Amino acid sequence: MPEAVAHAGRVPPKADAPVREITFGEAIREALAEEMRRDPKVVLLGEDVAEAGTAFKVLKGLVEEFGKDRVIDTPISEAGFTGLAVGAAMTGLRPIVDIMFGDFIALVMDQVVNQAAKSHYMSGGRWKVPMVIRATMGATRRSAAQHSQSLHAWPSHVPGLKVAIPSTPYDAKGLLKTAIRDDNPVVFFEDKISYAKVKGPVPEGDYTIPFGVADIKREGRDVTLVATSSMVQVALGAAAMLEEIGISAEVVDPRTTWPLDEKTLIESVRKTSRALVIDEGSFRYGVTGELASVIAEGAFYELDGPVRRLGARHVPIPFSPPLEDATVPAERDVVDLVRQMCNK
Amino acid sequence: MPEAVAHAGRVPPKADAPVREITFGEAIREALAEEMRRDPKVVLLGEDVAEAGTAFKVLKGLVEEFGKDRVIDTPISEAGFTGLAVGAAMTGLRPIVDIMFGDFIALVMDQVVNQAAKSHYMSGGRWKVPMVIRATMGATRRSAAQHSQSLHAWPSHVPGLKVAIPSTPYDAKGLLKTAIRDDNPVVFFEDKISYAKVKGPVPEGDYTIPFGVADIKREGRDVTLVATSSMVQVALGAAAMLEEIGISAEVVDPRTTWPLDEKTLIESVRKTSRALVIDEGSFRYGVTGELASVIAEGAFYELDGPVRRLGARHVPIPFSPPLEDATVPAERDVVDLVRQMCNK
Amino acid sequence: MMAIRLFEERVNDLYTRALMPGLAHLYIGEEAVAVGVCEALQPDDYITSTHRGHGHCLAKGAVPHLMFAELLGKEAGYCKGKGGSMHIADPGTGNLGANAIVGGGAGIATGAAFASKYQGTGRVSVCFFGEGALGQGVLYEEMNLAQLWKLPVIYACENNLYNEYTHYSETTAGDIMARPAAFGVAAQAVDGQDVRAVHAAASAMIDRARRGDGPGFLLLNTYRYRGHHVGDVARDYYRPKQEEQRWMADRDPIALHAAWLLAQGIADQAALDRITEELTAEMDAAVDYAMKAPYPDPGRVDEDIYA
Amino acid sequence: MMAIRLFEERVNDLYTRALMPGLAHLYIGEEAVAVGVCEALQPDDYITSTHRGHGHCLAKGAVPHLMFAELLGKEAGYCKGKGGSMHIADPGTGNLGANAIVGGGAGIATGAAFASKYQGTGRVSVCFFGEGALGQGVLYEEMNLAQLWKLPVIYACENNLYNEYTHYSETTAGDIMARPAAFGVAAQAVDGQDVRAVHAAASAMIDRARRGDGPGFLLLNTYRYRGHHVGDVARDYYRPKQEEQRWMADRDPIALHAAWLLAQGIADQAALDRITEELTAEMDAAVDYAMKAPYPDPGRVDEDIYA
Ligand SMILES: Cc1ncc(C[n+]2csc(CCOP(=O)(O)OP(=O)(O)O)c2C)c(N)n1
Ligand SMILES: Cc1ncc(C[n+]2csc(CCOP(=O)(O)OP(=O)(O)O)c2C)c(N)n1
Ligand SMILES: [Mg+2]
Ligand SMILES: [Mg+2]
Repeated sequence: MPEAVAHAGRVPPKADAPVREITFGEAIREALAEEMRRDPKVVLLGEDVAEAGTAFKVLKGLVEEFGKDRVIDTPISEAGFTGLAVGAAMTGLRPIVDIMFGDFIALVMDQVVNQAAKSHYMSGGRWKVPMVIRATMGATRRSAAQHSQSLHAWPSHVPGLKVAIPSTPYDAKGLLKTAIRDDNPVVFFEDKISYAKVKGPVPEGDYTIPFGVADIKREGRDVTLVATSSMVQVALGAAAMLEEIGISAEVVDPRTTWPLDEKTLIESVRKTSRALVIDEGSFRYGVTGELASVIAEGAFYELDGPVRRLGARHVPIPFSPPLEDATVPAERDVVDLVRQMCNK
Repeated sequence: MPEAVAHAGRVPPKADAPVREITFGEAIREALAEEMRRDPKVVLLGEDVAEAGTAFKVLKGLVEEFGKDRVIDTPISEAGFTGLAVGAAMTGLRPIVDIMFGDFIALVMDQVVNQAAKSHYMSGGRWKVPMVIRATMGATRRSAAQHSQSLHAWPSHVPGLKVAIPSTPYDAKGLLKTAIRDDNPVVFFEDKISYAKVKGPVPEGDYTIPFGVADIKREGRDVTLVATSSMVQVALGAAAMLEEIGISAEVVDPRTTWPLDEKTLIESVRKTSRALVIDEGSFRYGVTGELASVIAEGAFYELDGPVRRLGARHVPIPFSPPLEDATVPAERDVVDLVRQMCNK
Repeated sequence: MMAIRLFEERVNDLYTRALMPGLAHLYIGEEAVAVGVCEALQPDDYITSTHRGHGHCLAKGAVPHLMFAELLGKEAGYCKGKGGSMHIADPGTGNLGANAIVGGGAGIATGAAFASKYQGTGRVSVCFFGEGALGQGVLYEEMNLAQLWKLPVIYACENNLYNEYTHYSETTAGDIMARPAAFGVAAQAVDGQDVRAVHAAASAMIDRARRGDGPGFLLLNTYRYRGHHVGDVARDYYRPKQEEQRWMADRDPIALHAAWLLAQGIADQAALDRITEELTAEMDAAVDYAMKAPYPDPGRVDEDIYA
Repeated sequence: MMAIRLFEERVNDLYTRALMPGLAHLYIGEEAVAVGVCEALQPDDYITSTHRGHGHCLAKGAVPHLMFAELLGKEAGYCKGKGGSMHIADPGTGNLGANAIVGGGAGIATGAAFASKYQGTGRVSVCFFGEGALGQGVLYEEMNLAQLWKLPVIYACENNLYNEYTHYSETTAGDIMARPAAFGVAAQAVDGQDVRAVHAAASAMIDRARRGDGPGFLLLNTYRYRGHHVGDVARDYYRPKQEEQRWMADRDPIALHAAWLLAQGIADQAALDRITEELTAEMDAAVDYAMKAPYPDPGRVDEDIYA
């Protein structure tokens, strides 16, 4: 488990509001609070979201400001309240549902995939479903196999959904605002470890980050590390270590898996000629396969070697610390693999 | 919609039992009947599986032979009866559940992914869950967005599950028997169109096909078409058309997405130097991404050009025939893309 | 009711003549349910419908020519041909959508009621579903939420005795009426073949919901005359012909209502015949319109994925 | 009961001293439920348990040193360290597994009852769950199946008043007892702090189920003394301290049972003290064993994925 607080993110120069260092969790809360102030149609539904402020305390304070009519404790009925949110979204609200552990999206796939994602298309564009499904992701909390999954590959596979997967406080705030204002169902994944452990500069007040725009978190020449969510910190850490042995790594964060900014990914790899894709989801048939394929196809003639991938080991996440630590890619794994890719 | 019956599949020479031509649906039924005769622990659960023999009539006759205690009509409770099957599997039975339309696996992901897939691992290997989840897949039946999805990428992403996706009657029978005898949860996808429209040679009596062994459905020199399920027929049709213009296509069917026979895929592409992956699932973050990545990595230095992919268009499946026909890869699409890949 | 009957007969005809793609689930025999309930609703109230949805959609105000166009996959249809029979949806008539997932409307209808209460619009929503949907756990999750939050939603359970090819007694333990009651939801059973009885019960429940007194559950006992879908013709193995004949002879909602109208002197036979004639002409024209309407251009496939 | 109490106190201690990874949900205060029910079961009967599962596992026969080893992620644990606190499972004691998905045991327990009936083994299974699981629709799907097929399964609902940090009255409409009844499932409410009452009610229902008369539902009214999990220490915002104190002072299952034993002359204080002493020694030894036990080799991570 990462002990130190990672300092992550840059604010683009154009931002003119005062900038503070806040945590990933605070950035989420701030985005929610600002959007709720801005638009009375925004409501929050989930288990223990009100006084408790969720199991992760991320929503602390919202019920005090917005009241129990807008920050609503639900029964433990993930499918029930998510389905309810679909109907509420169709009829004028902008509901945000809180899926406490991302593992529980398995309980709402029917509502999200068969209902929310398809209503607009099936109605020939006549109904809209502007809702956000916030779900956590990420392991290394010793929470074992049913509370540690990163299942963002599933909704990314489904036409009609958008999927955001921020890695820094700055991105979290800007992307969450975009998600809330989007007229489509958006699944928004938040890494649990990042809530308290990742800190970074975030402007006060309003700004949004468009979906489908990757962010180059670090520029480099020799290899492109395409990383998502928690793995961006890992990639940045590895990049610093690689620097010391003379390998200059570029770190690119797609920020949304759908829409996907193929262009930025491909251009980076055209420049560096090597690519490693790192994602915390289970390794097989997940996010790394899509991103690696997009790159391998788009930068084929510039590639010096095959696009490589790192994901969570293809096992259910074990409880025991030494076992769990062997499942999620760490800086060391990235460094070793990149050295091999660069013959260094 | 394919009008003609496709004749598909070869029987390996070693088979010594009499061989008949039967349909894909008949092969499924035969596998179930033989396994139920062989092992009284095998029971079938699902909606309208008994007298009605399922919506697709695939199970017709089973209840007459095995009785209502073993061929069991359930309420419309996909999560309920799938969850029940998990417990029954742990305590001595080999249940097979029938998910009428593959779209409904969205309703059972929690039971399959959070329970069935993880029980063995979480218990340190002490409990086993020998069950089969049979689900249909495939579009082009004018069934619209909630009855046409091919969601096999989801379980393929999940450690602890095995996933079979047969394309011919021969494979269907042999793989289903393997699935039923496997001590792990297996998700088994059956293409609805193939039930009646794909016919092929199948030996009478017992044989099994091991998981994780790809089958070369057609040998060729210039390009490898990696195809799954319904797309194998499309690939074979395209290969015949390509032959006429002097392109020799090899068609490789992985048969199971997990375990995956990486070796056969990679070796084929090392030989042909070009690869196109074709799968009926939605294009993005699906099966094609994984297979293409495996090939691009394993055959990188032999590839003449990027590995290409064809999947269902990234849209909810529309009802209207001309629209639906534009969503699923057809022979023409394969031929056009391969010609481009071969500069012919 | 007559409009729905005539509509469905034409659907059957189109399908049998291989002019209609896909499948269709006919509502013939159940007309009094949709009509009795929807007549008790305001135009801007909401409904969610099912795979057997034509009757609900028409009763809520859909026009036949746009429905036929949708059923035939034409650009002019309610959903530009993208939805088809199982997905008719129309904001103009408060139709949140037919739904091909059994129980799929439960969340949506409950959510529309939530939005109505939150926004103070006074709208009620009705969730139509077959008794087969009693097997879907999400229905209980929704009833619990609706009762906790006193949402203006009516759960309209159409018990036509069969879940596809299985009698509901083989799939439904206990007493149906006790299920909503267990969640505190007010429940009433009604003869679903008696349109006036349905209307009276629905009106009372809808008024109550609109007043803020919470959700209701209507158990509407009815029967489908035809197969589960248009292709289900040999039905003997799951239900006796006599059962079908008995319902058609003794419990036909249209015949019962016509008899009542005549007995009360509200209409004479000539008036009824005239209505039938007019509706027949309307339906034939609607079919004609839909048959002639063009298919969408294949390029449209990529539109409407995202708003 | 005392064994569970002492076990849980040690869990709390290990956690507070940062010696235990992850989280733990303590069963302190609810001991009579697990003990009363499990004492009515045969060794080869089945249970499914929950995130708050230590009590169920111990009551069904698990031994403390292997449990502590599992809680600490050690190779010697029941699940080789792969499961942890929320996933203790043990075929040897009929424990189908604790489960970190609320309601996650419902299908499994019902399925074990199905297999028991199918194979004629006569085994009963008990599905333990918190009242929060009443929010999960799958529970109703399972009760419906169990009653339809007369399966020998008991749904044991532990109502400790809170779903995490939310009072159950905010999440549960209607009357809990009416829910199983709606599916035809025999239901009984019991004082969950009175181990003899729990045992009597459970015995009757288990016998009935074993005879083939179908499933049962026990509502066990109880209270957790501690936080939702070991880290939940500042609880004032969701429940008053006095409430906790009242339950501990007046309704402690161990104190009540001890008083009864003394009053009946079945045991004297010295005997009770001796038991406590012995159990304390056993628990301390078990912790000691587990603390000294080695972690699994990281290479083991890839084992046990497939059978
Ligand atoms: C979740 C789900 N499971 C199964 C089906 C397949 N199916 C379609 S209609 C039907 C029967 C529905 O019965 P009921 O709810 O009584 O409606 P009816 O057809 O009688 O109007 C089934 C099982 C489905 N569409 N959705
Ligand atoms: C499906 C699911 N949703 C949410 C959670 C998170 N969660 C864990 S315990 C809990 C509360 C459970 O309350 P209850 O069932 O009453 O059990 P108790 O903790 O009171 O014993 C919640 C919401 C979960 N584990 N599973
Ligand atoms: Mg019905
Ligand atoms: Mg509780």
